[in-house]
Amino acid sequence: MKTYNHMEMMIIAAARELENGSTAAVGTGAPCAAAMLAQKTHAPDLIILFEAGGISPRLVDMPISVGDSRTFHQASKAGTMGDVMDACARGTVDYTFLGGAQIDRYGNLNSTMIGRDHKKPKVRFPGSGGANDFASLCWRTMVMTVQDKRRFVEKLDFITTPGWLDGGNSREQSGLPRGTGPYRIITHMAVMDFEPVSKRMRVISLHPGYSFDDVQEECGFELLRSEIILDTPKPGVSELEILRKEVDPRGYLIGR
Amino acid sequence: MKTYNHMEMMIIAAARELENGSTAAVGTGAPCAAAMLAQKTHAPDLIILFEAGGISPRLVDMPISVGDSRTFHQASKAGTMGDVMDACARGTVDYTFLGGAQIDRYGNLNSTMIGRDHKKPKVRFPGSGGANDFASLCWRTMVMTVQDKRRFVEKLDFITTPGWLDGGNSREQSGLPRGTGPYRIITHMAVMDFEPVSKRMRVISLHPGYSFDDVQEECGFELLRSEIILDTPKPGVSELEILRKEVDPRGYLIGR
Amino acid sequence: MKAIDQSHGKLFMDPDPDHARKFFRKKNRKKMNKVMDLGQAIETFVLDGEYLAIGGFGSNRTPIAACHEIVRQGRKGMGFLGHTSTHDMQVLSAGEVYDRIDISYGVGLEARGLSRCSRAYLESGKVMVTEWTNYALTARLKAASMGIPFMPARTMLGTDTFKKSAAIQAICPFTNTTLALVPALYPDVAVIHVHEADIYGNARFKGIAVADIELAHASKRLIITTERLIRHDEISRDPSMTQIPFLLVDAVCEVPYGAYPGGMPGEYFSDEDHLTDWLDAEKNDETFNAFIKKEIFGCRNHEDYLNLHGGRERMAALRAEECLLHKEFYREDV
Amino acid sequence: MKAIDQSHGKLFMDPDPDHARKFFRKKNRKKMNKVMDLGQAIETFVLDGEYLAIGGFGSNRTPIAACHEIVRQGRKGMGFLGHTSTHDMQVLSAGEVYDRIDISYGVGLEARGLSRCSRAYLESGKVMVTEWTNYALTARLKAASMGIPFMPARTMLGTDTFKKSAAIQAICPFTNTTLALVPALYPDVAVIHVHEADIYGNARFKGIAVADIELAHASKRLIITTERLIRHDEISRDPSMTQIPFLLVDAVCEVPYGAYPGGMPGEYFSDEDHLTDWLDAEKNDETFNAFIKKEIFGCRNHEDYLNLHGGRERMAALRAEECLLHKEFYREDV
Repeated sequence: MKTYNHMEMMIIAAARELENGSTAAVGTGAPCAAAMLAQKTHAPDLIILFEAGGISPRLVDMPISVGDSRTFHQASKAGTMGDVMDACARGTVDYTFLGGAQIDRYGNLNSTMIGRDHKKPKVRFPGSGGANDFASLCWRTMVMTVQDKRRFVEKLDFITTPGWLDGGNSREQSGLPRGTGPYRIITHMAVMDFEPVSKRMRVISLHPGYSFDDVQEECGFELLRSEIILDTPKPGVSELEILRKEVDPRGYLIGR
Repeated sequence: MKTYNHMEMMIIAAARELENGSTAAVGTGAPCAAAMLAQKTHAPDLIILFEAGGISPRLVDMPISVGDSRTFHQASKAGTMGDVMDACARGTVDYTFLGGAQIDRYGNLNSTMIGRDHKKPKVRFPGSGGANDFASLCWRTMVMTVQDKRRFVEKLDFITTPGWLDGGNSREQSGLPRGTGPYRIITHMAVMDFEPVSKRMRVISLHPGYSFDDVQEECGFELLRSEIILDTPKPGVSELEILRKEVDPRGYLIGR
Repeated sequence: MKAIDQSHGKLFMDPDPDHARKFFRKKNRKKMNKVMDLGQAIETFVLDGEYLAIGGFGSNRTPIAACHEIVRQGRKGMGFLGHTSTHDMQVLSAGEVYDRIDISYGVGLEARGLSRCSRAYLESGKVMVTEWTNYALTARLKAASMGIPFMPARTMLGTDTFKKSAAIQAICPFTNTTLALVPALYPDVAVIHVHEADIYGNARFKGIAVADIELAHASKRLIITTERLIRHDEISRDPSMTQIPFLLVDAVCEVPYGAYPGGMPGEYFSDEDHLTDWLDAEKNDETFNAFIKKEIFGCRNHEDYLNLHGGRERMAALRAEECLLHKEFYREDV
Repeated sequence: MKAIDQSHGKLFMDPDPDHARKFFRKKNRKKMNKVMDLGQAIETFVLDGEYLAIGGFGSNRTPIAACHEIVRQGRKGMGFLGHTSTHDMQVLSAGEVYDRIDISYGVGLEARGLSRCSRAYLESGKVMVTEWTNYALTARLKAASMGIPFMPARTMLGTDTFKKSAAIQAICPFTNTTLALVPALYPDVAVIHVHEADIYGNARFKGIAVADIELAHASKRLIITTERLIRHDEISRDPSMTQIPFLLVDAVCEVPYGAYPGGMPGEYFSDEDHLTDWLDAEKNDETFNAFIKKEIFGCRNHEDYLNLHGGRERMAALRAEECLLHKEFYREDV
């Protein structure tokens, strides 16, 4: 029996991707938890930015808004949205973490609407917020989402946020800053990256207890396989302890 | 015998042009003295801006730099150069006061160089600073300068700062904001404006003791005459007293 | 500059800086006493059919008291700037105050969930929607604040967000970079909530500024709601602290707890229980109508609303919540 | 975007944001101790042939100590940003540090008169000069700080200043407004003087900011000289006060009176007598050579220079001059 749940696995797998000393633009929820966990484990010098203006805060508690007081608690600077977005545009932000209602094989995201008619959508979601900006301007975009075929779809109803667009070199041709793009997709089952030429999503690591077929089953498009598919190391005792006791002690996300 | 000098006449004539409750972007020296005098006489609610960032200071002493502490002493905001220039660009600044080494019939100014070859000028001056910006973006540009035919020239060696450019509607055609342009030229002899169609400089008021011919004598191009040329009221006792005792008590400008 | 790709979203506001300049030339910039009652400020400066922007970010330093007053006075047919608009949008949607929106983020209350009311309103077809991103909207306000007709940006490219925006793609003549040009946005009126302001409108706040400084400069009219009035000499003693100078401001309204049930940095935390009540009430139309009737129309003003939710005692608890989080503000040894 | 009119000035620096991004991606952004001696900072980060920018405005909050050190170390062949550069330009001209300049205002010392040395240097033909205005240079830095290749502006149009700049005229695709597009400027290195900084480089200053915040963000490398080091917890206690965050900073040098003989708001006024000595010494080449030899090369560091000019006693007098001007900072009853 597993001693951790889906959300815990996802947050821990995501945290591991963040290099020490790098910069990461994050939102609330799971991405923020991953950044906090990284800081408290292997990446104490991870620099966190929040889009509303918080620059390098000390995160003692999980923010409920990307602009609440916790996002600039003991920060280096409580600045402006422009300050943070400009930092991304200048090329000084390494990572961003996003979510979305739908994702396609090229890592494009939809957080705007479900339906055909933009004037009268079937379901309206919040929209881009800063997601499109972060995915356009930060070097590496990471996405955290539950592996679910209703989310991993053949075709998005609306491309809110750019991934590799139509694959190949279409992203670079669009004018988006050179060298940027989706880097990792982290679900509760696997970690995916993108095949370098076609830019199609491919599985590079499977979490304990899941096979490639399990992942493909919960994906609405055909996934590629990396030449070597790794086994994601299972959550460590100390990772779990820190996540549960220090990052999300009230269980907002991990539900304990 | 005159009981005031050239500089005093000029500053007093200039001060009178500033409306109460209006905004004025000024530099150091005579323009600043004029603004201070206006504030202390008929325009207590004149709002002064300095290009380095000072917004609405209380001027207790003459600044020696448009960025020294006096330019934001008890100000409403000690901001940025961008703040002040943006205010001009948005159309919120009524007046600016400029000087220059040379001026032509259309109120264009040269403060960059004397000579033909920009690569190796005969005399190099400071350049635009904020002058071009102010004259481009504020509604009404005023110039204070000594009436001297070496300054009032047929052709500038270099157009640093736009007046009415080539006259007529050339300024508007250049793309400069609509409705802006030179408004008054104030010398120690006269006040000039610009004929509305040709945009040529014309005398509208003569200071005590000077005739139109005196002014024309010290002007390198042909001046127009206003239909009615007024007599500039001579400096009032209280204007002089405030100027001497409160605006420039050390005689930096008025040399007393 | 030739457009190489055009979007299909509606451009609601004129980006021409010469038209805006005409307005700003005439705007009263006098250093005069601008203190007035919030009701009077909304009545005078927030007009049916015009374009409204609300400061702050989500539920943080957001002038919710002003949003209630706008709904209470029955404003209709407005344009609205949904620049990460959460609870404020929920309130304004409840009043159906706007019928067109420039949106980057709306509908949601971030980690709290989605507002069924805002969502249904946007799904109803009653609202014209133009899409943007947070940065694009900041850049649009920045362009207006700088008196230029557009700002170049490297965002939105390649996406449907671009297609449903009113941006234009063009090629940089210096570098051949493909750019999204976003048009200047001059809102007719904005409301910004701050910690401190003097009677002339010189205002300052603590914590993140979001896009409020750009917004203050871009807006044709500006209402400041403030936790407290301070003496002008407090401002002039240290003018480096002033974020919004009086020249931009039309009205100053003292509204303690003016961001409630949102939070105010260093002052009080958001009332998460009451925000949950809002989300819960929306689940049923009838419940929600009764809720709005009680919460907005049943209150004469913000003080009534605060009293409805525990008054001084509840506010003290929210102050404690905020200040305990920031205990390092008060103790050096942590 | 098609250029409708091209200027003839030389563009010294590459405005391509993708090239700058490559640099910034690799730049060390760690929150580490960056305190070092000024000599070491100049040696490490100010390199022959590169492009230099100096913060402050004229003689106000300008890192003159750093300018002396640059001359003392014999830097040559640099590009220089003459963005209202007065006494700093005078010092750098004396050392013939630069051979190309983007200039809006130079040569002069504002109301004090003109520097014969700076003037002769620009008249000598040894220096390539591209013209701009104060706002155009601010806008160029702002474009760089925003990672976009240019900023639109409504200035310089119709003048020789435009012709001798490296701007481009173009038509706005939204409004048909004619605009001057000014290219982004990423200086290789900048030095900014502040009141307070922590060891990581988080910095804050009082009074006007001029274009220093844009400059700090636009520059590839940044040296902070500070009147005094403060503890990091002073910064983190009120992060709203931070103007320059540590991410941008490469070196932090504690240099008391680092702006002398210029002034520092709230700290000390400029030494007008000594600035007059500079202007007087320039009147004769021989005198000036001897003057520079004594004032710059004869001093090992800024402390030597301060001691040459009355040391602690003189500084106390300049402090008094500044503080008496600002007596309202200390007395409420005025």
